[in-house]
Amino acid sequence: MRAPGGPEVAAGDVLLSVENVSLSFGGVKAVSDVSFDIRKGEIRAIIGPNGAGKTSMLNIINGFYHPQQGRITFQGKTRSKMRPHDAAHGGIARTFQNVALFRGMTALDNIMAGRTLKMNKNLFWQLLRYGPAMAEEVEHRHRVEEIIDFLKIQEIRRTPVGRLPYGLQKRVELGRALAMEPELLLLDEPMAGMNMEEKEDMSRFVLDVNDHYGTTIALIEHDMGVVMDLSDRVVVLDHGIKIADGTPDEVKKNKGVIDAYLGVAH
Amino acid sequence: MFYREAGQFKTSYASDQAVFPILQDRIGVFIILAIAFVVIPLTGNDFIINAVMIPFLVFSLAAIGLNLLTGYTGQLSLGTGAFMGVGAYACYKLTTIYPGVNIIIWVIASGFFAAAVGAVFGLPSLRIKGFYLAIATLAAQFFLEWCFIRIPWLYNYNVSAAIEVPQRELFGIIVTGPRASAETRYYIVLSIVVVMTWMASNLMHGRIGRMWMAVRDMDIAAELMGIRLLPTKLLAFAISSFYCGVSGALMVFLWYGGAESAVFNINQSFTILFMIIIGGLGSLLGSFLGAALIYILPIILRFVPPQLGIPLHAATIEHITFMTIGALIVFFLIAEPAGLARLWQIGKQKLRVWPFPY
Amino acid sequence: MPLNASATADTFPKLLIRNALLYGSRPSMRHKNLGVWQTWTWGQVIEIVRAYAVGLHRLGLTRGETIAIVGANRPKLYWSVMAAQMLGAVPVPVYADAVAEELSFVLAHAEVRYAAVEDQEQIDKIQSVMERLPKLEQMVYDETRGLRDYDHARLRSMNDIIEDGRKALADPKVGAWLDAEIAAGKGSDPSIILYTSGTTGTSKGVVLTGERSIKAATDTVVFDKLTENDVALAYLPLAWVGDHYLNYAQGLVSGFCMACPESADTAMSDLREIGPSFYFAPPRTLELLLTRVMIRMEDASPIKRKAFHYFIGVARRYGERILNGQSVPLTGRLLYWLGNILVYGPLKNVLGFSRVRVAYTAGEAVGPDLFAFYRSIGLNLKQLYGQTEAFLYVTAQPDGEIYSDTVGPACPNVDIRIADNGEVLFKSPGMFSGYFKDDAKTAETMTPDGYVMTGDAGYFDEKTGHLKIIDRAKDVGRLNDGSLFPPKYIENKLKFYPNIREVVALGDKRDFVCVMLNIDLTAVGSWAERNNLVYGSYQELAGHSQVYDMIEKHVAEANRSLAEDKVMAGAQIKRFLILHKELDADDGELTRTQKVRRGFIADRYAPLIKALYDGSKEADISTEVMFEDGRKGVISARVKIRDMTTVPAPTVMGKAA
Amino acid sequence: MGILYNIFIDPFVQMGQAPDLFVQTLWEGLVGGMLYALIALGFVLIFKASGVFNFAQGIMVVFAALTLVGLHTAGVPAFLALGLTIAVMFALAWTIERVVLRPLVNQPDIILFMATFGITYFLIGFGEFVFGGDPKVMITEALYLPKGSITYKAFGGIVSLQRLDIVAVIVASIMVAVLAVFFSKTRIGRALRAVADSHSAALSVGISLEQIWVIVWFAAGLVALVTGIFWGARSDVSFALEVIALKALPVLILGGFTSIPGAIVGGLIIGIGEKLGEFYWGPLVGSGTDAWFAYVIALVFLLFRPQGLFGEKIIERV
Repeated sequence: MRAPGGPEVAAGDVLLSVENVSLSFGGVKAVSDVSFDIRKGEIRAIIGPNGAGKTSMLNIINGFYHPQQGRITFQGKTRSKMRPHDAAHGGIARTFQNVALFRGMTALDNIMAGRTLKMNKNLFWQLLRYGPAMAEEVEHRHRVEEIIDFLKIQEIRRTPVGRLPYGLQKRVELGRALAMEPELLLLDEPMAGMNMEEKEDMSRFVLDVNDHYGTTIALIEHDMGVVMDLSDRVVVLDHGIKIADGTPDEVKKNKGVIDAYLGVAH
Repeated sequence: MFYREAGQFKTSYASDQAVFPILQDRIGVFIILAIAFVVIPLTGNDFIINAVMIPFLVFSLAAIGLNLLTGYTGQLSLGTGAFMGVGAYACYKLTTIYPGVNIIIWVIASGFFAAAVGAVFGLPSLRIKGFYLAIATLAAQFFLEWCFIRIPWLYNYNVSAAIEVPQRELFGIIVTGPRASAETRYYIVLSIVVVMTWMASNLMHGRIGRMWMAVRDMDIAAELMGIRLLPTKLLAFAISSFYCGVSGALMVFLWYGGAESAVFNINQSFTILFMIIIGGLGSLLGSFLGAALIYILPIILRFVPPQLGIPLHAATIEHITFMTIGALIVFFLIAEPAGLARLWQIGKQKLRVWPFPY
Repeated sequence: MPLNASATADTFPKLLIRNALLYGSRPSMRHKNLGVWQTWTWGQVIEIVRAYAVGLHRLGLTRGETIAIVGANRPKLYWSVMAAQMLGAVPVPVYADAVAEELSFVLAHAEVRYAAVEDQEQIDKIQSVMERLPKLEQMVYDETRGLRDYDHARLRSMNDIIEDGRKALADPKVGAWLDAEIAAGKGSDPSIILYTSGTTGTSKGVVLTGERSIKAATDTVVFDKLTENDVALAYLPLAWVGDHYLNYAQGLVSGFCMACPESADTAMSDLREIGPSFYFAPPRTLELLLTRVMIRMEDASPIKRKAFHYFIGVARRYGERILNGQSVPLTGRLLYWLGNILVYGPLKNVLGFSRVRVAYTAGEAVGPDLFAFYRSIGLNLKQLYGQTEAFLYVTAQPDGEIYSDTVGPACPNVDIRIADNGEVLFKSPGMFSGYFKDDAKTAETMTPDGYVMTGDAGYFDEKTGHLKIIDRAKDVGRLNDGSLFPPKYIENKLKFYPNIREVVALGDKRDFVCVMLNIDLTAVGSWAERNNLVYGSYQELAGHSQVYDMIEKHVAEANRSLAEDKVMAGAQIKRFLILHKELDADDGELTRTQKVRRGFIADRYAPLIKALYDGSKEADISTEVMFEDGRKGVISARVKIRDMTTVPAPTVMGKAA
Repeated sequence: MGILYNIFIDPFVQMGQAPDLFVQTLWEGLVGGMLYALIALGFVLIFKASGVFNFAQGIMVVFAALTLVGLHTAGVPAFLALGLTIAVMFALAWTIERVVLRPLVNQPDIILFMATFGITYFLIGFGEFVFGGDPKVMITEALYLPKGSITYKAFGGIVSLQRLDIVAVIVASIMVAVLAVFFSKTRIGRALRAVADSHSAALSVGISLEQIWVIVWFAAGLVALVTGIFWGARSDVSFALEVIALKALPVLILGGFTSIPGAIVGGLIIGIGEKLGEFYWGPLVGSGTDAWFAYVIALVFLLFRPQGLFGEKIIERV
């Protein structure tokens, strides 16, 4: 399960921290001077109204956006910016707000693709698809099947993901992220656009992932009920600024949060 | 209808991950190979072998090459003709410099030259995609074509500015040059195409194939999963060009017997591209089907109307071919963007669930 | 000859040893798990089961004790059964979908100290009723998922138990001890307790012994020529006698391979993949399948659809006769051959029936059309009759003697007697040894001379010599003239018509038989559309005279078929009416399992029943109904009544045979 | 050292020594560039309004010219032929919208791009099928286009300008101006701009998407016709022009896909650059460099500024 090279981080210790991070696009501030941390083993929620900079925050964490200021410390290593490849190698996996599956591939191949970093047999063996390459393929298929079993998507194994209903696509995407055996799993609105039953299923899976694999999870979610039930700690952003950070109960009572977020619409 | 899958179950991942997991498919492939290796050489006349089968196989190989890049990795290239040319000229230079070495080795080796050139021209793919990249590959096309004309060293300073394939023997059998028999050349081309198709299929069913398709389908997600985009795309360019290069070498050495630079012009690039659009992007089978349709269509146009008593000018046939291919491209993009391969798949699926419609 | 060997093996563990010797490298069990069919040979199974048994013993399980088995069809649960039996303990399988209530009843009644369960879901269920199960000490589970944070003081994983046993077996003394334990097992010891599902009263624990079970299974294995080359899909509930008999007992006796599906959802595609050679499905499953076939065919292109129906027609004409080995004209054979290539073969392939050699259905009456359909496309579908107390088999149809309305002659070595009240009694090699902890009930069910009372009424058909089951014995009544009145038999006859949805037959202690029925709104509705019949509601359609005409034809046909049978001729329908509303569980007219509640209906529709018997041509009725939104309302209607002419019982009996 | 001198010093020395030749080359490049710019303009028109990268634009140039010449050869008076050709270009726009674009609406850009390959091939086949494949001569006289050249004595030598080229430059400039006005001042023009931003915005202006597509393709057809006339007058009218027409693609990369000024500037840079390059540097590598010069320039551009000179930087989102 452990990413190669990363120092051992014990449960409860800080796994990742962002300090004074700012990001802007052509003068528009997406994130300003935000600091918070994620502890190993917890489920951490990032909430906030639309345009609060939540997705930008995830993008900074896994290196898709490079902040102009601030530092990111992951597994004890401090960087001014993450690079996608380092993030992936270090064990950060994610899912996307608008499902970003490989639409032309089957559910199985999508999840297998999640194993790419763990596979290393060279071109020669790949061309022959024999010996070590096949052994590697089989070994990883086994791991992937465990995930398929875990997420209960046996029936759709061979279905091209483009043909799946939305809820199942989200599940396959979670599977693809799990296939990376992440230390830190970023979930960008895992329950967006789902009905009540699907949300319950997904919540169950999120908790199970946390429980079964011990994966640290950071998630963005709109549904306050879900957030309060699932997460151990919540950080609240508004217009790119952190306005609260604490347990769900603390956050719920925070006046700034009530004004900025809970008071509006929800 | 012919598929009887009840009772065909898999007890290991190795058999479940097989390229042809269904028994009937394996039988089908075996029959096709038997026809290609036994029936056609025994029954086919010189015309069938020389003017139909060899070109078909050569084009199929080039189409596979382009399909690896465009269909599987999503990088549109208009430089296929030039990459084929690199293979052809490389093979020519190699065999004239080292005439003693087995020509088959040089055909394969020429692929490496094409791969290297392809990788260089694939560099812009780091920053650009879609039609921007297509235009960048045009640079490869025109620059390389210019090289074929302006660097006389490449064609050994022949006055004709063309390459003439010398005679080469393999185990005492003449395999290239005007005296090589059609059957011999056919067997060589067929064997190379079969082996390289098998390898391409292996590649597509494994880690590299999944990486390529991931880049094609959603490059951002692929990148965030730790797939490095540049090496992945460059590998696709290199391997694709390798296939195109070998195909170009085969084209000149085992089909044409000689060629000038115009063979590898922009139209050749388009022809191959059309083969994979009509055959099916992202399908090896489609590469063959597309090559068959695009190459054989003009042959049919040339031979069928006179049979029906409609005499057509050679020029007119060419014009009609152009129109038909253009119309077919539009038709397939509208009706079945995944091409003939998808039609085949639909047909196969129908047979598998027969008598049910789905 | 392997079957001789089973004569000496009088317990399942001994059979397992025999199989490991005879078929050591042949597959014993497959399980679609993690995407592929994991396979274990008999040799591997016995190694695992031995280790498991030792492990269980080290946990404290000993001879004579009971152990609950809770979950879906999975190899580890079957091995739990085997391992328990090896120790002389008695497995008590429980339905996986049993609610906590039923579960606690069975577990408490069976006094289990141990439970082998599938997963977290079952553990949760058991733990929710833990206070009612003071005896339960330990649970062993198959699937680890979600159990990380559970208190593991009373939970062990099966893998750990097996591993533990394996380590212990490294000591040869332990192996010898286990061999002695197996040898000590007697055929007359209880081998399993199967709880009846409890449709009639509370569930009872049917105790079966190894020797009898094996004898019965040996008989049917010979009867259907099952061998170690056969394959069966184990998808029926583990706790049902059907699964325990057809798959477990027959599998151990014949050495065939049991394949467990990946999940209940994928059973259909797993069936297709594994392509079993022995297959069982209840009529409801077969009907569902046929409906699905027909619906899917409706979406096919017109040419294909026409060809399909044409060839199904050909099959209906010739298929059964070909299957039964009767003479068929050459054109018929050719057409059937063509149809087999174009339709039947592919159809069976898609359904997963291609390799089925023997298929059974049982449990309830099967419609003749339904039955004929499967047989006509070449599926050797047969009927059997049995019950838990008999260890399933009482009768079964032999190849070549298949009728949709009989359940076949008595199985080998089974003795059947019809009691004076029409109840079927039997004595069989596999019959149970008694109800667990309930000698009174056992005595109630047995005749003094050792026959088991089935509770079903039936008679032997004169033409075929096969048993016909007509109804539950307690439901069978008599008309005033003394003729037999089996309400369900009559109702089923009518319900086989797709146009008729529900039927209530009346006649007990009356002069003649009347029926009240519901038309099937979908079937009759589409018929009405085709015939340009305008209707606004069920009530309107039900009252339409053309609909009455159509139903009258069905009733007349049913009467003709009743008249063919001397025993039933008196129960022909004299009058019928179509109810103005659909019988509905929400209104209390049906049970939640869609069974008619006679008493309630008799009260509710008393005016109609009165009219049926006083000769009125129509009657008024108003009933209270519950609408979907929960409001209550009243529907009133004037319902027409039709008279029927009855057919005299035929004098020449042999004609139809 | 000799090589470096030949590359970095000698060409400039030559320029200084013979400024008349330099100016002459510059002018040739300017005219060529103007024509590249016109083809690119056709691309931009269509791309702006429909997001379709019309690979067939170059072929439309040839097709328009071929139709004009073909009709005239068949005996139609020149200006009637011109009118008919305009009608043909309209019919073409309408047909393409009907047969190709409408069924492919909402498909990925790359699919539409490839569909224009199909159009390209069809038009080549169709044009040659109807008018024959042999090269033809543009009917310059019948259209009253001037002939001959004006020669100036300047820069210590002689600079000679073709009258036709002067007219071409003037007409091209007028056309660009008209299009610019059309886009910024007219209702349809604004609608066309709106459609580039969002399709629903265009609908709110009251013009259907289909109409807009027909209009832009027709406009691109007109641009193609004008280009075809002048280019045809400079060389033959045949599908060999196709390769030249492809040069508009690098022009677009320089100028950006959506910018009219970009197309003009890009065209001029490419036109002048390839002429100067061929004249002063070409001999070093064996001449014929104008075959690839434009593409290599574009390639370099793609690596460092993929959005072109006037394009906007794209921020990727997930």
